[in-house]
Amino acid sequence: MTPADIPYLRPVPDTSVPDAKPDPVAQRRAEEALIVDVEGYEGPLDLLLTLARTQKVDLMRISVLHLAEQYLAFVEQARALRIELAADYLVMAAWLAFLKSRLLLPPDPEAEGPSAEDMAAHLAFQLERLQAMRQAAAQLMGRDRLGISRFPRGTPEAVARKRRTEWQAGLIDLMRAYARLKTRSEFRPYAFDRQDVFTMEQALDRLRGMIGYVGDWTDLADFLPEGWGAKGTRRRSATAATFAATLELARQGRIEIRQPGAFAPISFRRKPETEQP
Amino acid sequence: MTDPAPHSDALPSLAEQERMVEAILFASSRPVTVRDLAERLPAGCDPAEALAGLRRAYAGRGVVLERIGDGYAFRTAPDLSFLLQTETVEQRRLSRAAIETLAIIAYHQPVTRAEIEEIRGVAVSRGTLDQLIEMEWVRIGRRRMTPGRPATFVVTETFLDHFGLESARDLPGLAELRAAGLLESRPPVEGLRVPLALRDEDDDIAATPPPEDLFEDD
Amino acid sequence: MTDPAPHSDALPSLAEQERMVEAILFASSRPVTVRDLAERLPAGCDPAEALAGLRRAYAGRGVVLERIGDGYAFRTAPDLSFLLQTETVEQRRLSRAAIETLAIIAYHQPVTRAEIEEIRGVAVSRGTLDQLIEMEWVRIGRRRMTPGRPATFVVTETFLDHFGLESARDLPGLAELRAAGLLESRPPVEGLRVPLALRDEDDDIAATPPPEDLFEDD
Repeated sequence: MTPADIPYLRPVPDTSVPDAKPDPVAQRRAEEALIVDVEGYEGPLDLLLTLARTQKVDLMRISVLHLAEQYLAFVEQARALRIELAADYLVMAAWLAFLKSRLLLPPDPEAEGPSAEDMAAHLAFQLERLQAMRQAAAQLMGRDRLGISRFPRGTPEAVARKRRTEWQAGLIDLMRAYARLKTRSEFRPYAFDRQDVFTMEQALDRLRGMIGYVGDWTDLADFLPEGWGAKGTRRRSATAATFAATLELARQGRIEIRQPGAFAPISFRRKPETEQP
Repeated sequence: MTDPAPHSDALPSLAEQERMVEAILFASSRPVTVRDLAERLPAGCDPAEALAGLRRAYAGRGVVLERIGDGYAFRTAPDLSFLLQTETVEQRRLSRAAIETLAIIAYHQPVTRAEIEEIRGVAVSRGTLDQLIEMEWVRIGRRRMTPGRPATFVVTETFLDHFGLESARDLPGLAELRAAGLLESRPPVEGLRVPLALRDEDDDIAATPPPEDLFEDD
Repeated sequence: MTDPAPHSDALPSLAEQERMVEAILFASSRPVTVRDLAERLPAGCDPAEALAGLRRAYAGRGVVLERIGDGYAFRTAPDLSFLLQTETVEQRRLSRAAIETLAIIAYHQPVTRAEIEEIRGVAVSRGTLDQLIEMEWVRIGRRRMTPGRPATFVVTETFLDHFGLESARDLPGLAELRAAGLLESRPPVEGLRVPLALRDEDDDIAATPPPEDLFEDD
């Protein structure tokens, strides 16, 4: 990728050769271009890479000292033009200023940590790696891409899904079933005997047939089925089932229920026709 | 993208024209007419001839060049359409009603619906019999020569196959059921290692030994 | 063609297996894995051998058999793209950040977000990664067994298919980049790290640098 491939990139003003006669129009243009340029860079490393390329050498042999000076000059110029640089550009400037001073001073054998040469080498490595990734990205995008140079079948044929149920039954199941039928008289699975239970379904069936005739308030107890009104469990079951059934009918809007006080008799009546929706 | 396309130069060879038609037909979402091909190929090409060549090249392959209306398209060879179906098999157990009804039909065939109901003691839903018929384990037999001429039900060859029986007469009788412990009032104790192979309820037919093995203690 | 499919009988001949694989691959617009093929072919078939035969049969044709990751697919020959302008799919415009991030993931995979940022020198916006994941070019790989257990990113088969790569090993220039040491993860020595720009349009990452960065001066 050459700088020309990057659309936003414009020539960075070369500060090393001062203009003999500054042309005010040209200078203003340069200022404007610089604003655009700063906007266009993806961070200081991107800007550094662009600056590095102006050295026109292999990135392996880049002069990091010169690069640091280029960057600092760039930042200086931006400041002079009162272009607000993002904080990370200034952090990078500080770091490069530090690196530059370390590179210029004779190495201090007492100093701990990485040498200035190590730091410079690492920066060069990073620039080279970023450059390599950009080239790789360009190569990748230039490949024979699907939908651009290579095409899949235009009419893919969908795979039809069929569901088949396989019934599991063995001879033993069959024999068990038959044995169960044949021995029903002698063998009955254990179950609760529910002789004294009046179900809500039964109560509902019963009440549905009767509510048409309940024009006025009538005591719930009067609706217990015959033979269930005596004392004991049968009465309790029938009362509970019938009460539950009236609640269901009230919910359906077919009857009204009332109870004057706690433990008072519950009574109900058919809901008057006019109030029905 | 590597070589520049040679379409501006000489007339492509017939083999090259075949390649071109092949690619166009492959990538198109609709059948392509000879006229469309002529428009898209370099000038001077003969799509009809290329199509004829392609058609020969694909004869007998897994994909064939077909004429569809005015156009041409590749289609899966009809005898391979089964490859484009995936079948998911779902294993399900028969309902108790179904297995009981099946057992009654197997033991009493030919049997009418009324008779099944009498033995089971409950009505047989239409769905249960329909299911057994759909599974091809049961079919409708002759009508009974009694008043109302009710239909009878019998088991099928598929049924015998599935249950590994030569005929319905091979079904174990009551005495054998009793010997197998199936007529006891209590169900057989789980996990008891009797050599009857009766302890596993989930045995499917593949694992079920032939009936005679079941009753080797007779 | 009119005969019923012989799939339930003897093992199909190799030529027949080739037809079958051809039909299955033609029918699918996505790569089909050898495993899928084996499942769909009659038992005992050898998709690998059939694929090799097919590959030879289609070499140099207008449609070629491509290997894509674990799968295979028919694709039009790249040199014929000029004929297929009408089929061209409008490509989603990718930002430079997205393209670079994609390349970094492809060449450095599995790679963490922090490593991508280290290479680009700028924070990766969430939107960029989301876009690549949504396009199914990138997916989240295993977590790295380092402090914070960061997620890694890897490229997908759809990526390989899109860029016409058999595997991630076939990325252009991979060997040279590796030889130049440019794919090594070279963690900066303490105090040597070039400052990373955390400024970003979406700016969601700026507030949460990885923990190890926070305490590197300890």
